[in-house]
Amino acid sequence: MWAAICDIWQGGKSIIIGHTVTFRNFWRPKITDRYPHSKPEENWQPKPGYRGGFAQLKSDKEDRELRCIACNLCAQACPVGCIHIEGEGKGKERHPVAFYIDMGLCVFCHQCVEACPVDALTMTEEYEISRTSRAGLIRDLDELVAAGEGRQEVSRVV
Amino acid sequence: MTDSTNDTGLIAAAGQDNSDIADNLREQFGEQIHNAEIEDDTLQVEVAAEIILVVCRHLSTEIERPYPYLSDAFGVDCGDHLQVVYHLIRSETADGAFVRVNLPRNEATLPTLTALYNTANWAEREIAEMFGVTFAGHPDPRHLLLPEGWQGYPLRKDYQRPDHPYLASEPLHEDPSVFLASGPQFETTEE
Amino acid sequence: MPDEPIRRLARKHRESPAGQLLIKIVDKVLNTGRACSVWPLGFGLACCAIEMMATAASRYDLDRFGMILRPSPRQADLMIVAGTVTMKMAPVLERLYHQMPEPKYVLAMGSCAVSGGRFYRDAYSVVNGVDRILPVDVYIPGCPPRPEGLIKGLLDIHDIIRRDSIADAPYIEGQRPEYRQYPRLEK
Amino acid sequence: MSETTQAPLTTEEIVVNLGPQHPSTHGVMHFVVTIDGETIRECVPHIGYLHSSLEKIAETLRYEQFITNTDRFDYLNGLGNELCYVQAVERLLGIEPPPRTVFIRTLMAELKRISSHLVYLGCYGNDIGAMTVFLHAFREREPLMDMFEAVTGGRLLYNYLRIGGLRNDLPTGFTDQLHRFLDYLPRRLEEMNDLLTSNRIFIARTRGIGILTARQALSFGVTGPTLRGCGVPYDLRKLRPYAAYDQVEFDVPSFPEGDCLARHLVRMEEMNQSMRIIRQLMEKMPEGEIQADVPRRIKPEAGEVYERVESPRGELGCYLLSDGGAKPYRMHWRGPSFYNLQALPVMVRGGLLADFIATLGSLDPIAPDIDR
Amino acid sequence: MASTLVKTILDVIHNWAEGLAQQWGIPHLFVSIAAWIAAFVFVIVLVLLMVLLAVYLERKVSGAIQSRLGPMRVGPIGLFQTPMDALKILTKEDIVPRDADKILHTAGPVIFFVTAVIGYVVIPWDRAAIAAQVVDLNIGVLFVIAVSSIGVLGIMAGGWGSNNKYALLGAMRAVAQMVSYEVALLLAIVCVVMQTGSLSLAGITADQGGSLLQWNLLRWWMWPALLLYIIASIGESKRIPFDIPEAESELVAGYHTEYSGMKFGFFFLGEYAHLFIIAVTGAILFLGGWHSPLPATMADPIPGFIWLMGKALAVILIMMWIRWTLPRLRVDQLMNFAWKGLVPLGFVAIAVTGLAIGLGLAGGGG
Repeated sequence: MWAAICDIWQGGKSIIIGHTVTFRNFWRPKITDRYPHSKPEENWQPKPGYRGGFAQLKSDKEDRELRCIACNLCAQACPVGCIHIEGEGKGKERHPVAFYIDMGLCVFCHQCVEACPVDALTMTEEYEISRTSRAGLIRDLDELVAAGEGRQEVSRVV
Repeated sequence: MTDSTNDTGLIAAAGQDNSDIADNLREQFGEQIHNAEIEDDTLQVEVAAEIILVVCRHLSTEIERPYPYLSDAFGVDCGDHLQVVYHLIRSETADGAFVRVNLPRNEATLPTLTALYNTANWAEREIAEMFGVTFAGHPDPRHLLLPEGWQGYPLRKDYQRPDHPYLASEPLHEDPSVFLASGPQFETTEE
Repeated sequence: MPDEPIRRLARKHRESPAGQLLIKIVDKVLNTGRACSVWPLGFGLACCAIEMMATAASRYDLDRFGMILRPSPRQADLMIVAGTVTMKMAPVLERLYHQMPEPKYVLAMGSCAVSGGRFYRDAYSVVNGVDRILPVDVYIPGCPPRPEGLIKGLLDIHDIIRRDSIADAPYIEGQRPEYRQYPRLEK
Repeated sequence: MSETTQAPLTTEEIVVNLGPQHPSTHGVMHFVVTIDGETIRECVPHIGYLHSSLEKIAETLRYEQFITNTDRFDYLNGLGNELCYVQAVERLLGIEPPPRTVFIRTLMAELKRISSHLVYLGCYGNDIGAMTVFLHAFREREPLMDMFEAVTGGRLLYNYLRIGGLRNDLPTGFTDQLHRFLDYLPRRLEEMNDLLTSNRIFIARTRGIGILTARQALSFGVTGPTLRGCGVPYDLRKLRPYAAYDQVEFDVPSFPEGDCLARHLVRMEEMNQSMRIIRQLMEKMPEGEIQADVPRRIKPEAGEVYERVESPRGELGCYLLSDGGAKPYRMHWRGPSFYNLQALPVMVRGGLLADFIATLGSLDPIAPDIDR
Repeated sequence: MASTLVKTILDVIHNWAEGLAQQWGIPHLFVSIAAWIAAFVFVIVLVLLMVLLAVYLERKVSGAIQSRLGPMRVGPIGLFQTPMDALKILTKEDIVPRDADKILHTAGPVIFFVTAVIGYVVIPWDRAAIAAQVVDLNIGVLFVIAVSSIGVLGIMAGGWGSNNKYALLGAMRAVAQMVSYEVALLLAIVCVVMQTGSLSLAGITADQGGSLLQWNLLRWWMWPALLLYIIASIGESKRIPFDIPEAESELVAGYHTEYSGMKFGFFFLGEYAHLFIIAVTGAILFLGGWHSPLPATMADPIPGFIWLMGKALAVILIMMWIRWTLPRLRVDQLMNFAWKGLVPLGFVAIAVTGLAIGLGLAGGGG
């Protein structure tokens, strides 16, 4: 009998303690990031080094040419084979004529960026990469170059 | 409550060594033990398929410091033959013993260890469907991971993936000349 | 469909100016209602399921958009295929899709659902893209996508819904135009 | 409704399929449960709905390329899986990683353990019916996610460890962030205990439910918190220390009851122990290089290695067989959930349908870890 | 004032209809029936609005407890979220599974929703003098409980008719649970009836008039009954910790697993209508009905039905607080708790009330 009363007392106490916890939380400030709404606040900007979309960087010299030398190392490093390169020219003249990254296949592992010998390919903090068609996920050279405008550095954690 | 048991286990492990187990095994089973040695306090035994049940029972119950539990079992396709590896452990010290059996590719049959270890049930079903090893006397010899009616043994080296519409690598782009994801650039990597 | 009489009427009068105005108004009301309360069927399969749960949790809060994850396909409007679809899972996925009431939408979340991703080339048991089984409306690449990326994809779904019109009748006469018919998995 | 009812009517057992798509199956598993009223007579698990042939894929990728895939086995323990795989490759190659690398790896693995247990806590709350716990656990997990993102550039899957090193060093400001988190988490865990663990209803739902004896657990190959909940202090971090675990002090919590509550308490206590380990690691963290000398082409000599680490779910094993090439000849992964789940039919037999969910949740299975 | 406004509108309609009837020679009976129907429709609309508000509040309160925002996008702070949900649900495809029992499958949600709403006809929204009650039954409180307990037939019909095992299990659980918790609920009501001496809801309200101290809430001998009522009403409305009929992690969505579109909407709205009527009844039984808590000497600018709804919302808020705090009980624990915990507590409550009446503290039947 006494045990039963103790049990009821303990049970009731634990339930009331639980209610105080939820009551406290009721008045705490909300932690929700209001993603598409408070966009200027940049609350949800990923940290530097975030592995998002891709970009091709241009040389920081006067001529502003692409750094990429179409050496295919990134395509070889890729564990899923989502990079396709067609290059032209020999030696120092070599440059890509076609460069496709299939974002739908990519696993965002950063191995291609690390493989690049001339720091031409980088990942960006872009994360709004959804499309309504499968073909729309394939990035070509123009899009990659456009994404790289104004960037000099390869993505890396600082 | 926890540290004391731990300590006793560790002291016991330090105080004894396993070198006699290999010798005993060789003595007891003779020719049918192909190989028995100790590498970094881990016992490595290679036995004939016929005596696998006897050896495992011996190792898990009859020796002085037994390996009573089966931790893991998996298959390996060694090219000309298949190998099934059993990983036995002691729960006090987490010492392991590997027991290996070599099997011919075409008629791979092993007695099941489910009578000895509960662990063997799923592990053997997985090996059976992945390598085509038949476990004689297994209580539940259905497919485990693959759908019913699957053809072929996927983890064998000569396995060809089926020609199925869900798997076909069709060109991803509208214009197939632009992008072929299953390109050959990958195979040429090492050369 | 409960709105079938309205649809028939709308298709009949889609030429007249008064009819057009009416269709516009009805579309606006209906599409707002539908877009504002998209209830997803959380089809969490692998890693992406955790990010989907994180998106539904406090920091990103799908409920802001009126989305509640429903456990039963009968009450869902949107199927979020979050993760790897295997050959063994494919018939289940197809069945669940057919259990959902019209109008319904499919969102492929993560590389595995978009294209097979990690398992595109060498895997023998993974469906290379859920669009081989279902008509996918929005693809979200990423492995897994950030919760913000998922929310962006969901907002794309809202846009698709808002472009629907009752005069188009896209889901009455057979399937949607972009539906690609793939052979069913043989038993 | 209860099993003691002796009805003169003829009753019929019904077969209920839980899964593959079911709100509580922790990924995709399928259980064919035969119930009599609400009492479970038999439970047959069907797995393989996430069998993604990763072991086959490993044979087609170079050693360094496969690191990113190890995350996908048990996605809640990405860094722990990488640690296991990378240690296996390093043992094949005979490489010793620099001490700072070892410390950072251990630190990240322990952070991942906390994160994994938080997901467990949330999902278990959801299984038991306490939705708020689910959201609170995910709320506490978000600062962790931010830290992982700052260090590795990804929220859930990382590809952070490299053979003989790391992708990058810890970023600036990480230490402050970590200390803030370590100050804040114990209070919130205390709150979570108030809300869930000490709740009378929760205890009624979990005490004496899904009992597994130590002998049964061992014979089924059960490891991790599930085994420690049966009173066996089996923890590879203590028994066979790897990485930097031999340089820190910690306890291995274990409870002898073997029921759902014991497993829950083990996980709650493990989070505290992980925080203790992390504090010590931060104190002793050496300076220096993070990358050992590694040949450019990773081609281990022919040989094999079986590496074991303690994941949040149990003993994780990675078997690598090399034939001297740049790709593994054979890779086998011992997923702890695979063997833990095998014990489920024994644990749930004779219980109620609701107990099934509670028991399954307390095993904390992860589907890709089972199916690989 | 809103209540007088309501009365004026109803009166105007009534007079106009009567005039018309006299002109056309329609019997007076039809006019009265028409007036009842008009009043009923008015109440239904009001109730539906309150139900939508309750759904919205549920999402906001759960959001606040879980450190998130809840609906934000539709209307100011998401106020129009639930009407949008209703709109969408009503235009969704209505699927009847092939092997389902078509009649029962349709009957289930209809019975459930109608019984949830019918109970509202006996609720005294405001003082009887201004006719804000559709009918004043002298067994009103019994009527409310009796009618809302018919709702379980709808659940059973739906669960059985769906031809789905989850739905069947959920329906079986729901029946067992509702039957058990109704007993406890009635025992709590018996205490109030003993105190008041009237089964009419208007009578129970009248008994608590005068001042705040007359409320049953502040009569200590009613406290066991109050505790019993709170617990049993949560059980009756199938909410956490007693939500086993639709336990998400066990039975997917319980008895409405196979329902889509409008029928699911009926179940969904019916559930909240049930919740709301139990809250309103609770407010009448223990919180003084439409009476204002302000002293009688003060002028009261707020009409009675607002007070009643406010009190009902307060009860609902407490039930939400409980819902988002506790885990779920198991089915056998739930039944044990009902029969071994609540029913004895009910007898204690009756004994305490009887003792108080015997001592002359309570009204003892006026």
